[in-house]
Amino acid sequence: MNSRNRITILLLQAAPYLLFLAILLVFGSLSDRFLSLANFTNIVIQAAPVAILAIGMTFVLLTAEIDLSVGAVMYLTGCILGLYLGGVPWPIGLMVVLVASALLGAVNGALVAYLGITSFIATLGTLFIGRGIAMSVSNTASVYFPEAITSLNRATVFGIPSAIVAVAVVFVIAWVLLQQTPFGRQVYAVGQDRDAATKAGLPARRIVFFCFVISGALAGMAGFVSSTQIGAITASYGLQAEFSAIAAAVLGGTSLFGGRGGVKGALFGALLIQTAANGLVIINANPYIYPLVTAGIIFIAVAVDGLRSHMLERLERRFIRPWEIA
Amino acid sequence: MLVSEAVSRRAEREAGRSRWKAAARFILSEYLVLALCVLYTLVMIPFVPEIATVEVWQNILSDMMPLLIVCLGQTIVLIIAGIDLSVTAIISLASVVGASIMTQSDGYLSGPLAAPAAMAAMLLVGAGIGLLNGLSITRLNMPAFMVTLATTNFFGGSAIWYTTFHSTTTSIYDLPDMFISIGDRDIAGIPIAVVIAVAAALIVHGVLAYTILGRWLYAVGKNPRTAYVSGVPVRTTILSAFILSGMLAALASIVYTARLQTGTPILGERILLDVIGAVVIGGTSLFGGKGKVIWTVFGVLFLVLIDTTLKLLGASLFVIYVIKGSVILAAALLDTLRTRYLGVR
Amino acid sequence: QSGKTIAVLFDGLYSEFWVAGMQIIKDEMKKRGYAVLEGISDKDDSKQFEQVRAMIARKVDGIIIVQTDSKAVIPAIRAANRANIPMVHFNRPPAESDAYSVAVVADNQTIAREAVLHSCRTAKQAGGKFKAAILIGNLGDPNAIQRRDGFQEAVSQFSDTIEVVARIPTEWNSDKAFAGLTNALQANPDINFLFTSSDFLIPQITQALKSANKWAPIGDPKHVIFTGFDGFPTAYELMEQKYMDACGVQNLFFETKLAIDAIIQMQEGKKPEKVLLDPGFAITQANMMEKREEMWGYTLLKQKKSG
Amino acid sequence: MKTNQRADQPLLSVEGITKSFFGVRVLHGVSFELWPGEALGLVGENGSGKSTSMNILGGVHQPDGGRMSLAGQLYAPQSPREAGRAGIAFIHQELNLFPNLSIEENLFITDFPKRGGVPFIDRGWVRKRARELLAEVDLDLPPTRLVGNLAQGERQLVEIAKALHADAKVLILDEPTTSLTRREVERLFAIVNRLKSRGVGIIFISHALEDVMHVCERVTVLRDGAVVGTDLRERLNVPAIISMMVGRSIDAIFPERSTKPREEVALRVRGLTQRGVANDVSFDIRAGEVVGLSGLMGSGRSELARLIFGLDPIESGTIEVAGTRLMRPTPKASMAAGLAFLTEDRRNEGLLMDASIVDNIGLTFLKRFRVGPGFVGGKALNTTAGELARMVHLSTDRVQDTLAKHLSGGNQQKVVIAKWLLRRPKVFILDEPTRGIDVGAKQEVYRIINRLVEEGGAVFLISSEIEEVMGLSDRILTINKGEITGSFERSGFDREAILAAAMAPVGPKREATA
Ligand SMILES: Nc1ncnc2c1ncn2[C@@H]1O[C@H](COP(=O)(O)OP(=O)(O)OP(=O)(O)O)[C@@H](O)[C@H]1O
Ligand SMILES: Nc1ncnc2c1ncn2[C@@H]1O[C@H](COP(=O)(O)OP(=O)(O)OP(=O)(O)O)[C@@H](O)[C@H]1O
Ligand SMILES: [Mg+2]
Ligand SMILES: [Mg+2]
Repeated sequence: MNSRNRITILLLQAAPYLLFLAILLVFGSLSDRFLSLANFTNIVIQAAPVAILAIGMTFVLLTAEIDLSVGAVMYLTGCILGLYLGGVPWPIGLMVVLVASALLGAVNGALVAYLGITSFIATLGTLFIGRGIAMSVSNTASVYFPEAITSLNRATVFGIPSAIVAVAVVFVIAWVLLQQTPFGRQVYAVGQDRDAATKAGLPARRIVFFCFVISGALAGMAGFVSSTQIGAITASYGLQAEFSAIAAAVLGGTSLFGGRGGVKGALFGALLIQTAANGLVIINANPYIYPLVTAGIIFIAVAVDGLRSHMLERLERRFIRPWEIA
Repeated sequence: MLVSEAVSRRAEREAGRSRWKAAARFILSEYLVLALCVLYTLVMIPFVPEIATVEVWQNILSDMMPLLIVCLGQTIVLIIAGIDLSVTAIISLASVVGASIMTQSDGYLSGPLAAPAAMAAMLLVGAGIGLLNGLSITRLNMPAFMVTLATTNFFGGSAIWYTTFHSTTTSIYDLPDMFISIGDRDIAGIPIAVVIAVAAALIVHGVLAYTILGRWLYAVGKNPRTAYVSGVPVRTTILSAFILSGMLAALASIVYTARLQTGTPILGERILLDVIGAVVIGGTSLFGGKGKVIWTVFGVLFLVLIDTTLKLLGASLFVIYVIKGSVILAAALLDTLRTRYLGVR
Repeated sequence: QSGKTIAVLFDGLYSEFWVAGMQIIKDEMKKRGYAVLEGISDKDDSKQFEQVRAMIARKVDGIIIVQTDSKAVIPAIRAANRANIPMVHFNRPPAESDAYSVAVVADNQTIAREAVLHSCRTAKQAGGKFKAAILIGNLGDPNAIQRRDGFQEAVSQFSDTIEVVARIPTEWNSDKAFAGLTNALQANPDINFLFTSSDFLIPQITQALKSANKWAPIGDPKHVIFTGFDGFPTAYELMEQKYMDACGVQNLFFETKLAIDAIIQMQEGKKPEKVLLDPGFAITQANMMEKREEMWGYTLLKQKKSG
Repeated sequence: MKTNQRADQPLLSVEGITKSFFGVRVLHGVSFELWPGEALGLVGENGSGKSTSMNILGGVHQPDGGRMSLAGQLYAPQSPREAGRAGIAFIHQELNLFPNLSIEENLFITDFPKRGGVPFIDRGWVRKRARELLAEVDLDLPPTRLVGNLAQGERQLVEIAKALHADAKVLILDEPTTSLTRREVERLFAIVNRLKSRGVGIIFISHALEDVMHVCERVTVLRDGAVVGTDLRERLNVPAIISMMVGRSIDAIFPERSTKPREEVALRVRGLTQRGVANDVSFDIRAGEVVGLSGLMGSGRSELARLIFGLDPIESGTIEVAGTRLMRPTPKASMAAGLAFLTEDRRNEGLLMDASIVDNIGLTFLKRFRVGPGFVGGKALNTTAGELARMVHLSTDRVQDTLAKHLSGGNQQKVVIAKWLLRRPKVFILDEPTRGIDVGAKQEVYRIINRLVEEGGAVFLISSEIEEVMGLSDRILTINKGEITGSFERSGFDREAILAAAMAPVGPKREATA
């Protein structure tokens, strides 16, 4: 591999980050408030719920399944938290939310992995049922969270805002789980080829099941973090959250067909989308162009990724005559 | 060869022994969703007796039509293992573009040509966005999900913005009668919308079942590598699928717009999950290579039927959500049980 | 009257306003011996049209409707006319047409203008320059547009005092509102004048202002002059605690009464005016005590407190 | 090896296993025994039920009837996982690796070693053990390489390494040598012998009967889903096995051709170069000629074929088919000019596994059945596909409703051949055309090749079986590292010379030695 090639590969690998940088520079040149530490902190805090959601979704996508019910899980567990756990200390509230959402994820997992229902349909069904139950317990009215929970938004750990701590913890655990444990590697195997994985002796069903449990639990976590931020939820809470989560995950390079991607990408995708939205507000852009600009940025990011992986594939192919490439 | 003869003879014998079973299988495989529709209707009669009236079935039929047209396009795209999230934006943008051309208050065109020209423009919008989707996927190596997510946000946003230049409110009204008649007139007793949808369904069925393009679509969906090595123009095939999907969405937009007599930029914003849901419930696979028009027809019927009964029930939103979710799950469960125990499909 | 049915078709239950409106209508109708059928269209005019047809097929005796689009509802009105079923629009008027229906409307633009004007005067009295932000609703929703325009009218009369530095689209989505306002406060830490197009965003506004360390009652130098709209219970609480300066109130009870009366009149063959106006009002720190009885949020709050 | 010194009970016994798919019975009571430390050869025609029997042993399918016992215990695995736990290791005919994972991850995917108590993978140990296993199968690759970047043969070696790690009681090898060249095959035999001496029982499935005779103490012959006989190697010979398999004897394996190559050139390749893949490759194939390409694993044979067919881009050089130059080769353009290409990767590039036989066959030439604008004449297609299926002796005639994935491996290969025959190619590039097919079928393929050539077609034959190349070709080219290193006329065919040419140094090494 000669040095020119190596530089090309490095550049290509860094392409998404370069694009990110370009976006920062454009917004930065339009508003001097944009490029500040405080604003970046803001971006990460705001991206936190979607990032957590996307990390959970990544597990499901890696097994070539999909989870449309995450928004409903957020809404339902949010209602439980706001309506029934107003008085308890927040760590207990969080535990209950996590357990409840993991159970909801387990329902999805059981429907998909053990009963063999296509995940799109299964989670579409649970989406409706989940939202329906949430509406009925809240009577479709707003659910307000007590000060104990909303004040968490302003809490910090060693000076780091709580939402960032939450994302960081979730990210590290998820990354270690996927990259450093047998379960994680088996998730990739199952996602690549379910039949082959079964033949190889992997408990494919159980693995898929647990991915849904993880997605459910992280949906609850995301809901908790966003509850601390927005203070109250209404009947539209979490609507279409599944699309934001899938978008962030896929933007970060995870394939809808399984076996490819990772949580780093999910985090990156969520941050990129949030950065664009943040930049537009900061430069006080015309509200009508918001969706146009964000969509444009997503499009460019995906296009760059597509071209990049195409070229990387070509450059990194093994050759029979390696000395000619060197 | 000995083996083949023996095997096929045995197969014949077994087939003969259980002809009734084969018949049951046949019905269950292709017409399960239809059977479920019948079953569901029967179950619902005590709760909403109106379901047994002609008027309600006319409503069901007319409600099905535009949704069916969009779903036809989605079926094609799912067959090639793609997905088209942009259909909703196409419906919205085509609606306001068409309306802005033909509206009698300050439209671009007037006179008898306004409506046909507007409809052509609407189809063009669909084809154009489909082309953009297709090119991005084939030339830029982008995943269909992301491409169409980006285009749906972009063109959905554009539709809202576009409207502000043509109307002081949020929609465009005063469409010519010729256009509106698509929504409320009949040809020989059959509503025009039904004629359009049935024609579209027949054409798409024809393409999928009897043409070279149809076979290419399935082949690309099953395995694009093999298709490419076998000389199939994979890129053109993918491109065609997205253009067709775009144009069918635009055609649906014509029907929706005519029915509401208004071009609105949020038309169709909410139907995405219904569209994909109906197609997948019908039996088309999200992983490509599998799908049929008739399945989609049944899937759409199933969803519209549920929706209609729930509307007639007039129950509160959460009851409706829970029932709808449960019915979808129950149908899916039946589907897998029969796959498991009868070994069909 | 018994044995009669009425359909209540809303386009969504996205805020307390609609939830309360739906509840008040249902309670009132039941009190008068009607059975109530519900339908929520989820901002899909096409679906709502289908709902209207389904209700016609069920032969209801009247339809109270909240459409999303003023023009797209006209075919539904025509269908109701053909079936001879009275139709009343609740809170959102349809566009002009030959079809007959009655609309109960609040004067959004005026109410918003009046409320914001009060806040503008407060600002002017306080002296100095003010940086304003507005949380705009869904750009496809006429009420959101009217409220924005009312705000615009008011502040433009005070252009020497007030400069609008942030227009935040929320799409009626609380996450977006929270993020948008936080970002705006980031870009313009000196924002000290705020209008929200709906009170349902109050929790997010509270959160964002607290984070920016700008949540302070009237009189505190950090106070942000805050104008609400709708007249939610939470809005009343904030008025009482002196965090909110003014709020545009739609008179929900009055609107409900107008709507139901209109339906009954139409059933009796009368033809009420096509538009019945709820003038609404702006509740301000100045007139709070005398006006609060008309504020639905206050009434609900009182009910909740009493049990 | 003390194979005659038997233990007192068989390691594995299989009694009267039956199995049907969709109402069609494919196994009619298969019975055999496997003793510790022996290798049992399992042979039979394509579709005779070898893989199905093994899939039942390996827990992939459950039998409809019959019983199995493993080391005296009743054995009825419900899943491959259970089978694996019971001590059965299985190398499937269709390789079962995950291209998105590295070699080492593939090796340990079912039982990653964990680091003392904590649930994390002990990467250091994994790396070390992976190196050992790869060394054992003589595969010199870094364990971190993605399996997706490996050649077929290399993948097969990874599978073998994986099975070695499993430390099983019974090792099932379902056609493990199809992508291996002689050297690796010898290596595999050494491994098998070592395992036997450790008391492992081995079931060895192959269509290379000489190999079976070489490593197996006993041979079981399957026909039509039933065992027709089991006997000791000493009492058998290859022709006897063949006649048991097919019910008749097969004589000359390479049928004679009645025609000689013609004058006109069917395929002319000049100066074909692609950096890193091929260097200045030039040769001609005349109409009516078979040219074989011989080389070691990874020598670039398949790569060369792909370049010619337009599957990979070329930097310079020209390709002419029957006198017309291919300007920008793509599969479509090449096919239009008269080329056909049977790829070695049947599963991913050769077949639509989820499509029917007809759909697979028709795919290459749908235009031929065009009726009206863009429509396909389904009837004509079905008829023609049926004829082709018979021509290649496919085991089933239900071509419309049998999916490719439900065919046995060899029959799948026949479908791929049939789909290219549909185009009546002028030049047919065959990459490992007889991989995984039985002797009878092989002879059938040879006949097909001959017929094609006799009708004026040209064949470019790539095969790892040197006998096959020598038996069929008019001329043999050797290749190493993407360069042609030798050319032999039929009269001068010599095994040793060809092998030597295939190993001739090229590239910088050659310059260094020169
Ligand atoms: N999953 C399946 N569904 C339906 N039929 C199957 C399935 N698996 C195998 N068969 C059928 O069972 C028969 C036996 O196939 P099997 O794969 O066992 O043959 P084989 O002896 O391994 O042949 P080969 O030498 O070609 O690999 C074939 O006729 C095949 O079509
Ligand atoms: N130095 C190498 N040694 C072994 N394999 C290599 C080497 N370089 C590349 N390869 C791999 O081998 C393949 C190229 O070998 P190719 O398949 O063309 O050779 P072949 O002689 O046809 O081998 P096979 O026996 O696998 O068909 C490529 O897929 C490549 O990944
Ligand atoms: Mg086999
Ligand atoms: Mg090869």
